[in-house]
Amino acid sequence: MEVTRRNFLKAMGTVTLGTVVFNACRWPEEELLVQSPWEIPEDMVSGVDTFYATQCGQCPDGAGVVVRVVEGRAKKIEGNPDFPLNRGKHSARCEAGLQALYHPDRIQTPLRRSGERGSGQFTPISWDEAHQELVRELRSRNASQVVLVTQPLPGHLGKVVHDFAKAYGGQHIQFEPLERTVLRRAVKEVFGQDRLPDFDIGKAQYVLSFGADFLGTWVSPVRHSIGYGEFRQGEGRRRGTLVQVDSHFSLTTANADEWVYVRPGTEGILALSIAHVIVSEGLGDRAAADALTGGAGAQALDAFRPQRAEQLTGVPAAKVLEIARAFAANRPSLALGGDSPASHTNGLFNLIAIYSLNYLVGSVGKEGGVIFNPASPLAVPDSSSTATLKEWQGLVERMRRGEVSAAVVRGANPVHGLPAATGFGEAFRQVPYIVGFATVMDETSALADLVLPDTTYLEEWGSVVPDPGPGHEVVGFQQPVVRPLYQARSFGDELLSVSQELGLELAQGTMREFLLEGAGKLQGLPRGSVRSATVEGFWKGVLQRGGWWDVNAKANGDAPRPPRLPTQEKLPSYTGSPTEFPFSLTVFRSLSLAEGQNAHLPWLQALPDPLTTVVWRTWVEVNTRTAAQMGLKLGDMVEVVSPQGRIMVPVYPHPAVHPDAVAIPLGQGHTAYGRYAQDRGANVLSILAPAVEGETGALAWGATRVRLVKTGESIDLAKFEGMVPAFPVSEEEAVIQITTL
Amino acid sequence: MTTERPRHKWGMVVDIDRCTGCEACVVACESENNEPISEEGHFLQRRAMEWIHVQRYWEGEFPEVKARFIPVLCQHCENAPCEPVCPVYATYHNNEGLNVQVYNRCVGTRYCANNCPYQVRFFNHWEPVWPESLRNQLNSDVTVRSRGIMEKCTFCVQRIRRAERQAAQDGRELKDMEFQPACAQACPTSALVFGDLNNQDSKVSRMAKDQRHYKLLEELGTGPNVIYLKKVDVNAHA
Amino acid sequence: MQERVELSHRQINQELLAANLKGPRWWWLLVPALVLVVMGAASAAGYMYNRGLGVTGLNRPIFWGIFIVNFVFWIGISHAGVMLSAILRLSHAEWRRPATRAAELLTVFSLMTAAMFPGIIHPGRPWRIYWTFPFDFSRGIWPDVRSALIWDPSAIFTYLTGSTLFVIIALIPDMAVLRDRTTGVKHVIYRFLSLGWRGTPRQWKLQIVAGILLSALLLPVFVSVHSIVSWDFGMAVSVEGWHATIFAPYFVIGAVLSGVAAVVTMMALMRWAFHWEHYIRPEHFDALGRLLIAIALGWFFFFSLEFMFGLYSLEGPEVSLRQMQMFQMPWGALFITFITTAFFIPITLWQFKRVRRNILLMFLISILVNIGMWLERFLIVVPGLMRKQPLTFVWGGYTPSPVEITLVVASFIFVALMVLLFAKVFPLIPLFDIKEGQVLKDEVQVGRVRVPAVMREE
Amino acid sequence: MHTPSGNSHQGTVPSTPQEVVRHGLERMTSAGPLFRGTVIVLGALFALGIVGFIIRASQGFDDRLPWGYYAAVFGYFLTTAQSAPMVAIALRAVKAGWRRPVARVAEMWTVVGVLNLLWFLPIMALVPTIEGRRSLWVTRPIGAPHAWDLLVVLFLAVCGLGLLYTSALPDLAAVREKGSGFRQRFARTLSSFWRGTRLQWNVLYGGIALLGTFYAMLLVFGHALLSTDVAMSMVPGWKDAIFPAFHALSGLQSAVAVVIVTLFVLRTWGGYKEQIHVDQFWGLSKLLLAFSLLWFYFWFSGFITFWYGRAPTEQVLLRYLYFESYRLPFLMAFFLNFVAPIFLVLLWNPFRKSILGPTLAAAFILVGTLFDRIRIYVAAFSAGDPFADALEHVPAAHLPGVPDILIVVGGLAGAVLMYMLAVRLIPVMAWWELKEGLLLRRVRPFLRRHMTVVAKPD
Ligand SMILES: Nc1nc2c(c(=O)[nH]1)N[C@H]1C(S)=C(S)[C@@H](COP(=O)(O)OP(=O)(O)OC[C@H]3O[C@@H](n4cnc5c(=O)[nH]c(N)nc54)[C@H](O)[C@@H]3O)O[C@H]1N2
Ligand SMILES: Nc1nc2c(c(=O)[nH]1)N[C@H]1C(S)=C(S)[C@@H](COP(=O)(O)OP(=O)(O)OC[C@H]3O[C@@H](n4cnc5c(=O)[nH]c(N)nc54)[C@H](O)[C@@H]3O)O[C@H]1N2
Ligand code: SF4
Ligand code: SF4
Ligand code: SF4
Ligand code: SF4
Ligand code: SF4
Repeated sequence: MEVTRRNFLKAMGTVTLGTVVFNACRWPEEELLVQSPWEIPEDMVSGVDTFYATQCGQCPDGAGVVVRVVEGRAKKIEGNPDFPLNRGKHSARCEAGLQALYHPDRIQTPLRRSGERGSGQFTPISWDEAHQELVRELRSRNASQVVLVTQPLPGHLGKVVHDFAKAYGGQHIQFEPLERTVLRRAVKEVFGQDRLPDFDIGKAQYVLSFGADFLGTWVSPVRHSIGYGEFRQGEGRRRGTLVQVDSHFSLTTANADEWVYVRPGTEGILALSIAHVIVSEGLGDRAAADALTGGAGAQALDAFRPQRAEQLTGVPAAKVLEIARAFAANRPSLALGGDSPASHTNGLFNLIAIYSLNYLVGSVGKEGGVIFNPASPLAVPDSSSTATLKEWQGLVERMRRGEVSAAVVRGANPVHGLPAATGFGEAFRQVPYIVGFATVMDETSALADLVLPDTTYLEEWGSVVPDPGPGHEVVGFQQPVVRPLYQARSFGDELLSVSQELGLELAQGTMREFLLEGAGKLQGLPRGSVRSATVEGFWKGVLQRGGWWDVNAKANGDAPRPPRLPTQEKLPSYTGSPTEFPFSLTVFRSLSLAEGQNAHLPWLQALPDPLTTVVWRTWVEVNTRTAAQMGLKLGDMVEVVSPQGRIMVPVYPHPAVHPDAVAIPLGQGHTAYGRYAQDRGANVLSILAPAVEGETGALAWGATRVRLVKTGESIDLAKFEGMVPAFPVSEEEAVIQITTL
Repeated sequence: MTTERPRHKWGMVVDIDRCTGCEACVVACESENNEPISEEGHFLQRRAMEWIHVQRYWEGEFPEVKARFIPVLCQHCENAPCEPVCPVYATYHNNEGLNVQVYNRCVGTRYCANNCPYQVRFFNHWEPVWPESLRNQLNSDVTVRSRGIMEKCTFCVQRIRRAERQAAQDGRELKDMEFQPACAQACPTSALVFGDLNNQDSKVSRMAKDQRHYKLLEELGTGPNVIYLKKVDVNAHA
Repeated sequence: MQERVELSHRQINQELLAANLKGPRWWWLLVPALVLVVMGAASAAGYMYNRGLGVTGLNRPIFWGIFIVNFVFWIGISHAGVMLSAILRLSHAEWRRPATRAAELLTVFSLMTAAMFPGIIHPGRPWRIYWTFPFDFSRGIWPDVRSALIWDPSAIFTYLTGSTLFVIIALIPDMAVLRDRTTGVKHVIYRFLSLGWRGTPRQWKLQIVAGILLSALLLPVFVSVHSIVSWDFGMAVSVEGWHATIFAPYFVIGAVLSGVAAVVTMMALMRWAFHWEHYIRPEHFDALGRLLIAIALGWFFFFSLEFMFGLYSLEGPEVSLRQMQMFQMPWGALFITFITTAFFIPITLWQFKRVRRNILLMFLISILVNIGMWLERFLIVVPGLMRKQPLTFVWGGYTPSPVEITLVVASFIFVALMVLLFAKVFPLIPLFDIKEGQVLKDEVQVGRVRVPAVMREE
Repeated sequence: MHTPSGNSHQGTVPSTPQEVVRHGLERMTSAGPLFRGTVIVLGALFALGIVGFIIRASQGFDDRLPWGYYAAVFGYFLTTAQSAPMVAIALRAVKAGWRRPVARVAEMWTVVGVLNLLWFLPIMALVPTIEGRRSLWVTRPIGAPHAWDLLVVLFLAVCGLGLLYTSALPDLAAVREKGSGFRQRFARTLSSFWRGTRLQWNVLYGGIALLGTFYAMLLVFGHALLSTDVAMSMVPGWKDAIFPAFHALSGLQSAVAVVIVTLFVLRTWGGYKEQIHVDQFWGLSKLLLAFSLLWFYFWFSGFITFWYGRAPTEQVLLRYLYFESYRLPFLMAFFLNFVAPIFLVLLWNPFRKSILGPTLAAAFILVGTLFDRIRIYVAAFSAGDPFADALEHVPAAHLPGVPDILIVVGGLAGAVLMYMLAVRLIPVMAWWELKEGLLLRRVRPFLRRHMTVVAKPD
């Protein structure tokens, strides 16, 4: 008894100690080091840093950035204070470029498909082999059956690709999920300009924005935000007024002084009604009014009398009068539009009406108004127009008919980004030979037969002619800030090298040499921000400053002639009947993930949506009351059903969504694209109707109606906000203090 | 080897009338300061880290609904409630107005976080992990914290030191706006402005005197060195 | 009426030393079982050290959870010892005699347990906790004496040292008894522990004086310990639910309530486990019951003040905190459970003498009280943090994780285990105190009744 | 065992029940010149107080400020005279043997309740309505706080008299039997039904216990209510949950002090040398020590929380109440309520065990408490706009004018006068308790000594 008892205790002790020790044996090594408890690490000197100026490549807008590099590693991306477009500022997306560079799922070597298409099985091969294969395949194919699919490419790379396609004989097609085609057409029709204009928000006194989320995701948010800061509290000016006419509560809506809720797709009618008031009350520029109405005056706009507009748009006539008068009185005033009004089948009608308003208040080509951009001083693409949905549908047809024998894809992801209803995915799989240049395997490159490791923008040479520019000539220079990782090779270099082997008439040498040549042309002008007697000096100069610009080189030519305003309204049409599909579907870009291009970056996945604070997920915004009526709580999974399909998403009861609409952000629902993007959320594009804008053939992404089907399931929706919807507890203890000053 | 430093009093002005809620500041800070990647699970566990973050407050109901944004970061309180409760001086006030966090000293009691009225202290519940390749990006000027440690906005003290060293090397005084912390540097609307509140001519001092100025939870007497400028709402019934 | 049994010293020795000298069979079954549980908890702790506090349910802003709740709870229990021993000793409460050692032991073991929570379980880096001690000049850094977390260990260790001494001093005469009744190794051990006790008048006098002195010295410490623990919360200007001036006495009296209830629990268990019906009698429960009525009423007074003055401020966050505490699930349910089990049920039942003298009922009620008092701490610590300040954007919630629950549950097992181990080596009821009571008891004839009396120089 | 030696009871105490009554009656009836002189002086002072009141009243009730000292006297009565019966209630509850000569002395002070009821009436006009300011009454029941506070003051007075009457019944019956003159008529009117049957005695015991409990609860509640409604809530931003408890505790401290001083007076000039002994002072001085320590503890708990919190409103409050405006009364109170009694007297056993020592300490405390009430109530009445959210700046102190001094002195004189007159009508010793005590005490041989044995009937 004695012995057993003692042994028993001993055994117990050993086991207890054992479990603790065993459990703790994976103790991180650093913990056992003796750390200095009094020296503050920030007081110690570490590495020496170098700063390289280059271009932001995270989105098509083009901002100048400076990258901090320590011991060959890029550490931080910051706005280039010299660069005229963004003047040292940048966006969250821009910052995350580092993670694109160091993404753990970067494609490291050329890969050849070894399993079924789409199976994800690839075998690494050498660059030599890959290169030979590419040349061989291109040489052997009928050039007219080859398509080159890229994202919008400005500057020298755009030129290379463009020239390549031309010389080779293939089709080059640029892809952007929520296209700007309608905007470009409207600018062309209203202002007669090929390039997008710059909006001088900083100097405007009154900004009337129709749907454009210009502070969040529309066109050039960083530039707009810089202007917005001035607009609000710039020194030596009166605080501006921002009125947002919108059917969706975007980041910009949230910041507006007033939100005017408008029935989706009727923004143009409202704009014309405002024009009616201005013209009929004689508040605006008489000449412009005459030109716009063909001399008929308010008569021509009779269809848009405020009372009538009220019926069509849902905006009270009194409000129309109020806005019109304020818009006319508080000059310089500025009208701009995009997103929602452009997303309907009558998009062009809407935008033409909206932008025409600027003529009435004399804001065309003036400070505080719409400022035009000159053409690029270099013969490189300066406006990244993309293919319309119609054109894509044409391409799908050709693929279906077997008329496309090879596709080279770079940086574009139409398999994820085109509405599933176009059938692009299916058709694309039938293309006999696909080459994908990619940094991280996305849905499109995953279907490729040959995958080539592309460089990120931080590892390659290039240039950007920003579109829109800041109102004068700018060429941004892009240089590698670190050596290409793994075996990555720049698309431009590879294309040039292929073209040389194919014997095409194209620039010789590398991208760097091609760029140097461009620099030579600029040096020869000689004007602008960098001047040097030698090309070398000039080259050094532009690399140091991140580009070249000439603030005096503005858009020239006569003031554009106002268009004739429509006299009859054009209403949007929807896919899906209102009875069967009671909600109109608002699709909007995610502030951080955009249309999905940034979904692979963990910082951006983790960046809370500014209004819902949801992270890492897709959600559907349902009006709080509607949700309550339907018995839906935060995180309840619903099926969002459109005539084109269904997706499962959690509900976010949202106080600012219209009770008859639901809103879903873009960006997620990837089936590939690295560990951070894959298999999370849903892709709302997969239920979008392939509706097109009537005049331009562009995707009308606002033209779908849906219904919600409860599933009974519920998830914990990751968001940054706490456990109760944030509200001020009392007026005295408000966190955000308000003044009417 | 501690050198006598000029008596700065670092502070920041946050103009919430300028701030749009774009969150450029958030990622800038994460990038500059080696904050661990906040995975989905971290959010679900309510342990996500954003030294500076944008809070959104709703007001009213549809259609009279408003959403207002306010960036919140450590207020670098002159009279910081987080400081005296730390048993090991891991968080203390330095003579330049910074609430300094000495990671190596922290034993992880989390008392300071309880006592920070602004909820801007973040605890490393887990060991932060980065995939090997993403570690390349880590800022070599900033410690990588391990689990069990409290962390928070430092006013980018590494940038202050870097600028001070540069100025010392050049044999001159620090200039106003010579450098900005990462968040202010990024902020597109210039809603954030950083500088020396002791220097009467500095931009931040001038802005702090704006009649819209207020301090967060001023009634607690924490004496923040972050000064907010009120949101302007011409339609508000005041 | 006090019912007493005439007991010879021999009988007292026999009955009270049975556990030490023979040991009941169940001891050998129970102790290993408890050891297993504690071992399990140790693994859970090991797992937690390995992974970090992520394995708990703690989050921002609920940085403190049930570890701290449990810490406060055990500190509270520890108040039983000094409360009973010292106060009753100083006030000559006769019925204290069989309860004192149990109470003191509860103090020592619950203090040890309590100290483990902030010491080695709750911190993010427990392996650095020694930095809270002023141990090294060369480090150049001293602990910050402004922090209540420095006051805490100082007070707790003082209290632990004092109460351990208290136990030891009261043990000496009993050790001598054991020394005289054992042989071999045990004899050697007991001889060592009895510190040469011979029972001379001088030794007795010294022993008594030491007891009194320690009682008097420990009283302020006892008040200070829980006051300081309360200041861990009360000083926090940032947590509205915590920043209340009343916290110190409110915590102290709450501690006394839960501590005395725990003594009831323990005495009932002792009576049943060791068949000490002669020593632990209904009259003791009766007396404890009356004491508890007074304590509970006092506690309720402070509770009401605390609660009312939370609302008194009319501050938004404070009011919404109370609203949540009372009307929002699960807090509302916890709140009702807490206030009924900690106060309304016991205070009602204790009014009845039949209840007070029913050991099973008293046992059950005492457990109810401590369920309530545990919840009380929970409802102070957690909801306060959930609703901190007007920054509603950050308001959060908290659910304890399995690891936390395991460690908290194990703390109860651990205390039980320690008491059982102690019971194997030392008598759980002070022999000398019982014998003294036997000697001093008396009766007075008043008319036709005999009234029990105690001999006392007055 | 270790209590003071000296078998003081033997011989000196009237040793038979008859003796007790005879001696008591004699003391009741014989009023010397000292007594008469004192009554006249007090009467004159009281009349002056009424003059002071009239001066104040002629200025009206619109401005609260001039009434601060008047309110302070109200608070002082509540804290001293009306709290004094607690000593009787508590000592009876714990069946302390030495209480017997003390209980009536203590509960006799309830007669001042009537004066305080009258005193309170003008104050009702001074308390602002609660809408839009902090108040204990979160939602408004009818007439709060005016109605409720008045009710409490009324009930306290009535209940106090009830308690006094109940406990005095057997003694009044004795006066009825043995006394003469108006005294006898008075006693007969009040006690004609008392026959001393078993049932009557049982009802009496129950009644005393019940009324005592009720009085105690009412008193604590009243302290909380009145101190909040009439003091704390009138100072903007003052949110101090412990303050009502501190007020009540301060009442207990002063209660003991009042009783000690009264005992001293009765013993020295009232001819109760035989009944009142060092035992009573010794017992009460222990309580005084405890309460004085608690006084500091409660004060400190509130103070440190504000001090550490460093919120501006709390800082201004501290400056107002402690450091600037009312620094002098506060320092006086701090010194007289805590420092002086503890460090000059009570810590030293020889002092504590004497008659003079506790009396001195008690006198300190009585004066200190007056200063403390002034600090609290005058500060409350001079804090400006109670509807403000917080004290923005430190208001100036309000210094007493001649009418204020008259009111304070007159009020105190009036209270003492009432007591002195009551003593003429109702025995100031509880004869029946003294007699009972004689029955339960025995002296027994123990070892080589004699010890007192006190029986405690259940
Ligand atoms: N105290 C001390 N002094 C020494 C030595 C020693 O051991 N101790 N060693 C000596 C020896 S052997 C040597 S070789 C020298 C080395 O001395 P240096 O040549 O001064 O070398 P580093 O300081 O390593 O780095 C030079 C700079 O280059 C930057 N840099 C890094 N990558 C790039 C890049 O791609 N492009 C450009 N343009 N810049 C880049 C770095 O940021 C850094 O600022 O030091 C000598 N001096
Ligand atoms: N992490 C890091 N690595 C680096 C560099 C860096 O900056 N950072 N710099 C790189 C560069 S630029 C260089 S040049 C190399 C230098 O690399 P190493 O050549 O390894 O230089 P040291 O570290 O100085 O080591 C020289 C050794 O020679 C010994 N030694 C000194 N004097 C004498 C002598 O008179 N006779 C003999 N026989 N031995 C002697 C020293 O004790 C030492 O052990 O390091 C390279 N590696
Ligand atoms: S908006 Fe686009 S180009 Fe501009 S800074 Fe952000 S990511 Fe870069
Ligand atoms: S904001 Fe919080 S963390 Fe920063 S100094 Fe103040 S109390 Fe400390
Ligand atoms: S968590 Fe760290 S910094 Fe905070 S109080 Fe504890 S030891 Fe100090
Ligand atoms: S000052 Fe620096 S550390 Fe603080 S929030 Fe801004 S970027 Fe982050
Ligand atoms: S970057 Fe500037 S504008 Fe954007 S959220 Fe931060 S503070 Fe606001």
